[in-house]
Parts: sequence; structure tokens; C-alpha cells
Amino acid sequence: MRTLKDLLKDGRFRFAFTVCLILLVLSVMSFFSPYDPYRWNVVPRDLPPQWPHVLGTTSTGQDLFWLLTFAVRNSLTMSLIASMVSRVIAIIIGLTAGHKGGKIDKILTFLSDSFLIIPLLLIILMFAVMVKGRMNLMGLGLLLGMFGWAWDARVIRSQVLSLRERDFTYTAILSGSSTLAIVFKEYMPFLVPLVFATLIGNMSWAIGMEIVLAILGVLNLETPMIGTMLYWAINYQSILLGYWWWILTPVTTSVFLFIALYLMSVSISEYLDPRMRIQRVGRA
Amino acid sequence: MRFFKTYFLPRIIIYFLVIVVGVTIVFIIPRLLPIDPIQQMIGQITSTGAYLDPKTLNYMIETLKELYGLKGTLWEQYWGFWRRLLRGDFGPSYYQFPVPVISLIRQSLPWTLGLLLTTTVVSWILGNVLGALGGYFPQKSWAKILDVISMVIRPMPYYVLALSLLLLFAYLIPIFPLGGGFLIGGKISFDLRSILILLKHAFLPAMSLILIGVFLWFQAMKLVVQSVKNEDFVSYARLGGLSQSKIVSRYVMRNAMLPQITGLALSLGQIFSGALITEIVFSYPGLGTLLYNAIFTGDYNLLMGIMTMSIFVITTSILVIDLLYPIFDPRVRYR
Amino acid sequence: MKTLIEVKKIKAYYVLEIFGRQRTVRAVDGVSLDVLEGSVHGIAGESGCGKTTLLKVLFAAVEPPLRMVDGKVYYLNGTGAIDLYAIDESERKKLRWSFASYVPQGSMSVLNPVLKIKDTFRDFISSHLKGRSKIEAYEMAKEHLKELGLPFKILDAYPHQLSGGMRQRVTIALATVLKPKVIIADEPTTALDVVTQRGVIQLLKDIQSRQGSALVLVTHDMGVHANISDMLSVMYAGKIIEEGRTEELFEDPRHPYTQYLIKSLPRFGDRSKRESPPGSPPSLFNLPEGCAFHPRCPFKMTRCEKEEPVIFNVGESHKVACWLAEG
Amino acid sequence: MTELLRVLNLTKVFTIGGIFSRAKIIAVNDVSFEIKKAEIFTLAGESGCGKTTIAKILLGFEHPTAGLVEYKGRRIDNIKASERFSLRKEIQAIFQNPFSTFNPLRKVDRYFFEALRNFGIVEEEREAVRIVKEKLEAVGVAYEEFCEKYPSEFSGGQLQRISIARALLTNPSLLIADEPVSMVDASLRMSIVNLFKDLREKFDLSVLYITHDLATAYYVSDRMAIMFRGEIVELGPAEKVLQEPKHPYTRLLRDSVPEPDPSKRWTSKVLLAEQEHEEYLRTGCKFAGRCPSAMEICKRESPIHYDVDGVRVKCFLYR
Repeated sequence: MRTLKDLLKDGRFRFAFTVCLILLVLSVMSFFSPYDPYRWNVVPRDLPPQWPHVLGTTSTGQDLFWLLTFAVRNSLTMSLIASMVSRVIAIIIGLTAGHKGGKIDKILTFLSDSFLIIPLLLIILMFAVMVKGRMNLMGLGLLLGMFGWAWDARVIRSQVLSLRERDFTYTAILSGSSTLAIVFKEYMPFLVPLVFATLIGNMSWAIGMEIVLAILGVLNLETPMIGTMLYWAINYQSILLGYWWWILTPVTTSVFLFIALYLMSVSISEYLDPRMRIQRVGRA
Repeated sequence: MRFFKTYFLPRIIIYFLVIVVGVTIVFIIPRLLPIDPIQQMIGQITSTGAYLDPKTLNYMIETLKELYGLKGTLWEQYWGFWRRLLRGDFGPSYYQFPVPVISLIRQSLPWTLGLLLTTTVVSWILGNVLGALGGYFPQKSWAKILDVISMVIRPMPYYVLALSLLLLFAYLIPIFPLGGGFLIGGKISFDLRSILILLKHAFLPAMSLILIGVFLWFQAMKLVVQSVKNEDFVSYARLGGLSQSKIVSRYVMRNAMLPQITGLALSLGQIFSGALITEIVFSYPGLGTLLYNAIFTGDYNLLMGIMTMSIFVITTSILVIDLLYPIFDPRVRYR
Repeated sequence: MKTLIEVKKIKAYYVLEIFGRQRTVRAVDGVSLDVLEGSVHGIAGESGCGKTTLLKVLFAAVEPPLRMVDGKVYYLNGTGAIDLYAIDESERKKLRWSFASYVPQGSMSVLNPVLKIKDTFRDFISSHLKGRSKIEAYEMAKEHLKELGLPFKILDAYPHQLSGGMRQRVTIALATVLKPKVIIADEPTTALDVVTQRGVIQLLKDIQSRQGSALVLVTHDMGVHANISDMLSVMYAGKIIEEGRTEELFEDPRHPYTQYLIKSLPRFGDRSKRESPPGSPPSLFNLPEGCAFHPRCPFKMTRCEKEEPVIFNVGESHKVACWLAEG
Repeated sequence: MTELLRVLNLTKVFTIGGIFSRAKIIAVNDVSFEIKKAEIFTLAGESGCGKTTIAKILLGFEHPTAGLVEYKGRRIDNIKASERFSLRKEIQAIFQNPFSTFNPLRKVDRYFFEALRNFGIVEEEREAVRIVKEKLEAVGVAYEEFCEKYPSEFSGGQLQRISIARALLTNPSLLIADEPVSMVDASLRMSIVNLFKDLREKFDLSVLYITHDLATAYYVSDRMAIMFRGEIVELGPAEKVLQEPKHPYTRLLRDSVPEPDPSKRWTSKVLLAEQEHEEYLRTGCKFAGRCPSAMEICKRESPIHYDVDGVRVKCFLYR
């Protein structure tokens, strides 16, 4: 709670926090939607924003507001799965490479560097094309999770590499601590903020990828997500036909979401920066 | 010679290793999945209502297997893949049958490289200069404005930004074409009009890439500069009465540039993907649009060709940057 | 002997804002000092006693969060007294390096790693002598190195190619290339090996005596002070608590802190027990009332807890800030 | 006095660079010495002379390339991890920088209670507190001031004392102290050094004092070894080594220590090594390039140790 209070002093965090809160509320609201998002033509088509369709309706006869609640929920869920999976991989690879060193480090570093260099978009795309149309939320989350860890593994590795040579590591060894205890007690306080900040960054990356894949039509387009909303809007020529509310809804939502996630990760990582924390600890 | 052994040789070996790994991944992915592309294709043909007798069907399967390099054991396929690849042969395209994939790529590649090279160079230079100034003078009002703008633009995926630009400048305020690389059916020649049209078409795609790029480098550079600024040699130069411009250019920028060069190498994969996406949005006639068509028609050969080519282009550019790095950093040059 | 720098009762504080709370660090609190031509003026003290801040004030390198709160610093360059903090920054810039120059602590990182030594020399020279060509600046640097007995092939080297000792000597050369009247050196030998340290001290002393300039030398190493300082000021918690000629101070230290500092030093041929003063140096954030040393002082009197001691003259040039010296 | 630790012909070669280019650095070259029970033994030398590498080998953080280490008559340089663990109770260490000895994001007392638990020294909380109090008292830190605090809340001197107290928890026989005072305030140095003497008296503790500060080495140590470029050039009673230095390098080192006495100022000048790397690679005596009394043989052959008046000297002058 104190942390949150401190963080809320930062304007960037306040903005991000508000946006995320609103999106969260939207996701929860999806459970109370009067419409089934998978069914078309449940409302009059092509209505501009008006009561009771506050964001208007689509050419497929869906209510944009309620569709959006599902889209936000699904996109957030998917990105959370993706970033959790990639965090686990990043932590395991980064810790192993940094702590073991030597050959294992060289191999793992090469592996993550390869993942950085190779155009991941294309590889993910290839996967998606293969299972065309059948990619569900979980599948997409896992796929993106498998590919989104390289940079963060690298960061964790270099952090562990420097922690390993710090005197307090030796102090812990001399105090009889096991390797596992050292990793959890000595290194984790330094790694947690890193993992947290990259988690948020990775969520943003996953949603961006989702949008691209959806636009290219390689996802299950039935599932309401921010990307698929965009897909249908473009597919039905909403721009040319003047249904601005249709295209604007997912675009605005995604822009706010990206900015909010970004600002949140920036302000949290600044707040959790070890140098700042060292100044703060002990003066509580 | 020692320098060649400690610096260049490992990098060149890594270069080939990455290409091998990348190509292998490209080879493996289609084979990992429980879906048989040949069956899928046959299915597509039969679903249109055409009847095929078993003999023709078998013949067709064999021919398709041949064309897609799916004959023999996995190892044979793998070696065959490499052999064809080294000859520059990716097989025929499915969606423009029987044009070889390589000639399709050859047509598109210059467009992509042209767009990519210009935007990368422009955004890298502009972003670093602005970032250096913004990091050195963080209290100035223009620096703060840049900061706010970058916070809004930086997190946007290429797609969203490109789409927004398209909405704004081709639809709402129609000053730029909605897409394409040149007039439809027009012939490119080297006169002023031609070049102007070319530039007009390239403007929006380039702009969307540059906007994101500039602010990406701006923020990265700003962070680096803020730490370089606190280095002893900078404060010492200030104490020594050196002029501000000299300190910024020779002491701060020269040093802050170094991690940015490495950063450029590491982010090329991202930038490349970004360019493809942008091309798709603006239907720019490069690899991205080709990719889009390949996906829509399920053209595996083309897809694999584009991927292999991208891996090759990116790793080569990274190698070039890596090999040039010692020019900028004497600590690497003389050890 | 002429006075080159006159420091009058300066107070320089760091004003920091940490999580919305303002804190003041009284790094230098009412220090007066005269730097005389042709002398080595030593300043001794432990980490966090304010000696580096004092040097910043002397060298007009005061930047936020450090603030000059009170006092004056005069540079006397022959034509008159220049009030250092009354003139423009551009004027001050001119005085740096030509009148007073600075040898920093830790040469490791003060040289730009991507420039050759000669380019650094050129940048520093041409910033003060306008219109010097590249070649002239190079010749000047070469000439200077020759005078100091340093090999001039180092001009073509990059900093990382030089050893720590050589780098430190390069920074000394860099600081003295314009023949300043005052050389201000901040812990120039910390982190150097003993033998190298001796070489660096020799070099500083050489330059000082050859150019007839004044050397202000800050170090916590009393051995170095004994070896080359003519005058010695001892700092404790932002104040000079004792000052005098080095021989006098070593022979007859008057302040209990100085006594500890000198008597606790191990000497070859004498293995008798040495004692450190009890406790730890105070934090400049919250100094004890009265004399800052009183919590550690074995001769503490009741008035030491309340009243800050005034400065007493105990010899011709020997001053001490301690109530014990009264009467 | 009996022998506690014996180091015999210890050599450590570091290989740097990758698969394609290897460079070898001989950090420690054929070093032998022994530490007796309840003795303060000093390894002195300049940075890069190999003294820290020796400490790391003794603690099991590095493996020697050649040579052996014996502790109480048992070889310990090639033991298994489990044996090394039980040995940690016997050989403890403190480091140069007290501020980095403890994790800045953890409370310092945690290390104490964890060590007692890890080594299975105590069962219950109250007993643990008693031991911690006892050790803290031995180094002059109050338990109440120490509890529930982060490293940033202590001064450097305090932290170094706490660091020593931590090392004492397991009642070790040997304490390795790598430059323990070089980052401690000048006025507090002697209090740390005095502590070594006290602990030796109280607990029969042997101390391996690693330093470049010859003055404190002289003050505190019984015997000492002078190291130069990975080799021990002189070894003997501290009094003799520093008062009548025999090796030309020891003489140079001794003369370079500024004495805190204005009447003993330097009058002569010293010659500095221009290229330190060359000295490592030099065949023959590593000091020959700077030695005022270098002979022809010094450049060709590496001298062996000669016994001169109870002092081991690696110099042809004593052939």
C-alpha cells in the first residue's frame, strides 16, 4: 500500500494506473454483457454512438461497447499468459547463464542472441499460418510466450553476472548458504523489479503482435480481441464508408493501453531501481 | 593479426552459426506441425468441386512433394533444402505459379531495402542527436516537450501508428496516396516527375517508420547520455573550461554513441519486422506486401523464401555493424 | 611570500531533496584559508569531512546541489583581488587552468576513453589559448611532457593503454600545461601502489618547485603530508580544527583529534600499541552540538557539548579550535 | 607453535580470451609459505601481485593450476563441495570494501542467524542471540545498535567490525583478511588492526593479513611475505623483513612508504615501471628491469630462494 501511495505521486503512474483501472473495469463488465460476442446481427447495424449503444454498432450487427469489453478482457488475458510464460523462460535462462557461466553461459547467450536477431515476427507468423484460424487465446499466449523472452533473459543474465561477483555473494557462501538460498535471498531483491518492469513491457509487445497477426487474418477471427476488432473494421471498409466509430474504438483503446503500459513500466522500474531503493531502505 | 583472431573471427563464425540456426528453424517449423501442407492444398483444390481420379491425385501429390522439397527422409529433405538454398532456388511460387520465388523476392527486395535503409539511418541519426541534446539539457522546455511526445509515440506498435497516419493523411486530409509504391501501371523512369511520385508514395510509410524510430533512439540515447554526463571525464572537461559544444560532441556524444551502435545491431530484427508491417498497411510493393500475399494464398515456398532472405539480410547487416564497431571504439581496437 | 588564494569564512552546503524532505549537508562550514605562493598547503581529513567540497569551492566548481551560502574567495593574480563568486561564469572559466588548475581523484575515469591523450591536451589548451593550431598545441604538450620527464610517445596512446600510475601522471601534466599559479590536487595518490604513489608525489613536488606555484594537496595520508606539505590544515566535520606548519603540527599537535591522527600512525621500528579515537566520524547530516568531536574526545568538558570552540593562536602560525587551548 | 596451514608450490594460471585466442597470465607463480597457529601472517605487495588470488584459492573460490594447500595436515585444494562446506567453519574471511560485504537490500543481522542455522551451530533462537551478542561484543559493537538495520545505516568502520564478528560465528581457526582497512577511515584503521591482535589473544585465531600497507603490516604481523608479480621475493619475521630488507624490491617498497615524520623526507628519486605487463612475461628475475643491482644472470635465470639470516630471499645477490 505504501508502495502504491509513493508511486501515485508520479503523474505518469497516475495516468497509467487510471487507464489500466478503466480497462480492468471494462473486462469485468464483459461478464454482464447482454449480448453474445460470437453472434452477429443482434443489434441494428451501422449506428453511430447513441443510447443505448454508447459506442455505436458495427456492420456485423454487434454493439461496439460490449464487444470492446470482451476484446479488452481477451487481449489482456492473452498478453498475461504470454508474458508469464516468457518471464519463466527468461528467468530460468538468465539465471542459469549468469550463475553457471562458462560453456553453459556461452550456449545460452548464443541462443538468446539468435532469438534477438532472427525476425521473430516472421517465425511467429509462420506458426500462425500453419494453424490458420485455429489459434485460440491460450495457444497464442503460449506461442508469443515462447518467443518473447530473449531480451529479458539477456538483461537478467548480465545482472546476475555482476551480482555473482559482488562481495556479498561471497559473504553468503562463507555463511554456509546454498546456491538456491543465494539466488532467492541475495539476487531476487535485485531481480524482482526487473522482472516486473519487463513483464509489463512484454504484455504490450504481445498485444502489438496480436494486432498484427489479427490484421493479417491468421488468428481465430471469431474471438473478440482488440486485433480482431480492427480486422473486421478494416475488412468492412469502415473507413471508406464513414463508420469512424468502428475503427476509432479499437485504435483509441489500443493507443491508450500501450501508452499506459509503457508509462507504468517506466515509472515502476524507476521506483524500484536498486540505487533508489538503497536510499529508501532503513529510513522507513 | 591477434585482433583479427580475437575480434573478427568469432563474429564471423557466430554470423554463420546464426544463419544455420535460423534456416534450420525455417525448415523445421512447417514440419513440426501436425498439418500436411500437401493434403491441405489438395483439399483446397477438391473443395472447389474439381474431381481428381486417384492416379492423377497420386501423381499430383508426388509432383507437389518434389516441388516443396518434401521427398525422402527428414535428413534428405534438410540437405536438399540447403542445396537448393545455396543455389538461390526456393522453388516455384504457389500463388504466381510457376514464377520462381527468388524472382518475386528479387522484385520486392529493393523496395524494402530502400525504405528500410533510409528510415533506419535517418531515425538513428536524428534520434541520437536529439537524444544527446535532450539528455544533456533535460531542463530545457523543448527537451521536455520532446519527452512527452516520445512517451506517446514510442510505445505504439508499428501497425497502429501506420494506420493512424494513413487515416489522417490519406483519408481525412488526402494529401498522400492511400497506398502503392508508384502509379498503378505506371513506368518508373529517372525524370523529376517520376522521382516526385516515388517520393510521394514513400513518404507516409517512411514517416511512420521514422517517427517510431526517432523516438526509440531518442529515449535510449537520452538514458545513455544522462549516465555519460555524470562520468568523471565529462565533469573534468567542464572544469577544464571546454566549450559546451565541444563537450557535447566530443566527450558526451562520442561515448554515448557506442552502446547505440550495438543497440542498432540488436534491434535490426525488430526494425525489419516493422518495415514489413508498414508495407502491408500502405500496400508498398516490398517484401511485406509479398508476405501478405503469401499468407493469403498459403504459399509456403514463398513464405520460406522471404524468411530465409530476411534472416540473411538482417544477420549480414549486423555483421557489418559489428565489424565496423572498432572504428568507433579504440578500446576494442587496441587491447 | 605572496598570498594567491584567500578564503574567508566560507560556508558551502548541499541542499538535497529526498522524497519530498529537504536536507542540508553542511559540508564546509566557516572555513578560512590562505594559500601562499611557492608553498605546499596540505589539507588532511577523513572521508566525508568536507575536504573535497572545500576544493570545489576553491576551484569555483560549485554546482547544484552544492551551494555557496556565505563567505568569499579571492584570487590574487598580481593585479588585485578577484572576488571569485562575484564575477561571471565566463570570467571564472578563464581563470581555471590558467590561474588555478585541478588534479582530480582517480585518474582512471577523468580521461576521455575515445580520445588520444594528445587530443585531450589539445582540447584543454585550445580552450584557453584561442587560435592555437593543432600542431602548436601538440608541440606545447610535447614540450611540457619533456620538462616533466615523461615519455612523449604517450601522446599517441589512448587512456586505456596506460597504466594507472602513468594515467595519474598524465592528468598532472594536463593540469599544469598552462603553468597555473595554483595546483589543486584532490587525493592524487589514493588507489595507487606505494611505489607509484611516491613517483606521483615526486612529480607534483617537482612541478610545484620548478614553476614556483602553490600546491593545495588534499589527502588523508598523513605520511604524504609529513613528506611534502609545508602548511597543514586538519579538517573535521566541515571545519578546519587545526592549522600550522607541518613540522610544528607533527611535533606538537594540540587538538585531541589531530593527536590521535598523528599518534595512531604506525611507524617502522616501533611496535608499541596505537589507539584510534573511539566511535566514528559524525555524519554531516546531523552534527553534534558544540564541538563536533566531543562525543569521541577523551578530554571532553561540559562546555564542549554546548559551545562551539573558537580559534586560538597557539604559535606563530599554529591555530587550533579547541577549548583546551584557551588560556 | 604448530603449523596450521601450508601452501606448497602454488601456481595459478588464468587463461583469458575465447576459443580462438588464448592468453595466459601467471597470477601466482610457485608460491610456498605456512601459517602457524595463533599467528598473524602478512602477504604484502602491490596491486596485481597475486595476493588476492591466493586468498581466493585458500577459500576454495578458485582452483590452483599446480601445487597444494594443506590445512591441519590435510590437503584441501582438491576436496569435494561437501567437505569444503565443513571447512568453511574453520577458514573464514572478511573483504576490502565493508559497504559491499553485505547485500544493501537485506538487513545485516540476517547473515548472522542464517550462518548459525546453516552450519547447524544452534538449535534455538535464544542461544543464537547469545552467540551473536558474544561475537559482536568481541569486536565492540552493541547488539541493540546492530539489529534490524540495513548496511547503509552503518559507517564503514562499524561494518568492517560487524563483518569480522560474522566471520567469528563459527569459531574459525584462520581468518583471511583481504585489504581490510584500505577503505576504512584513517582514524579508525588502527582499531581494526588492533582487533586482530585481540582476537589472536582471545581465540587463538590465526590471521592471514593481505595488504599493500607496509606500516600496518609491520605493526601487526609476526611474519610476512613480500610478493612481486606473482612470486614471493622475501619471507621472514616482519621485524627483519621491514627493518633490514634484503631483496632490492623490498628495499624499494620500504623506501616508498612515506613516513609520518617531517624530518624523514624523501631525498632520492624512484624509478617506475613503464610497462607492467612486460614484467609478468619477463624470463629470469621479474624485477631485473628496474633493479639497481641487476646482474647478467638475473636477466637469464630465475633465482631460487636463499636462506639469509632466517629470511627467505629470492635474489641472486645472496647466492
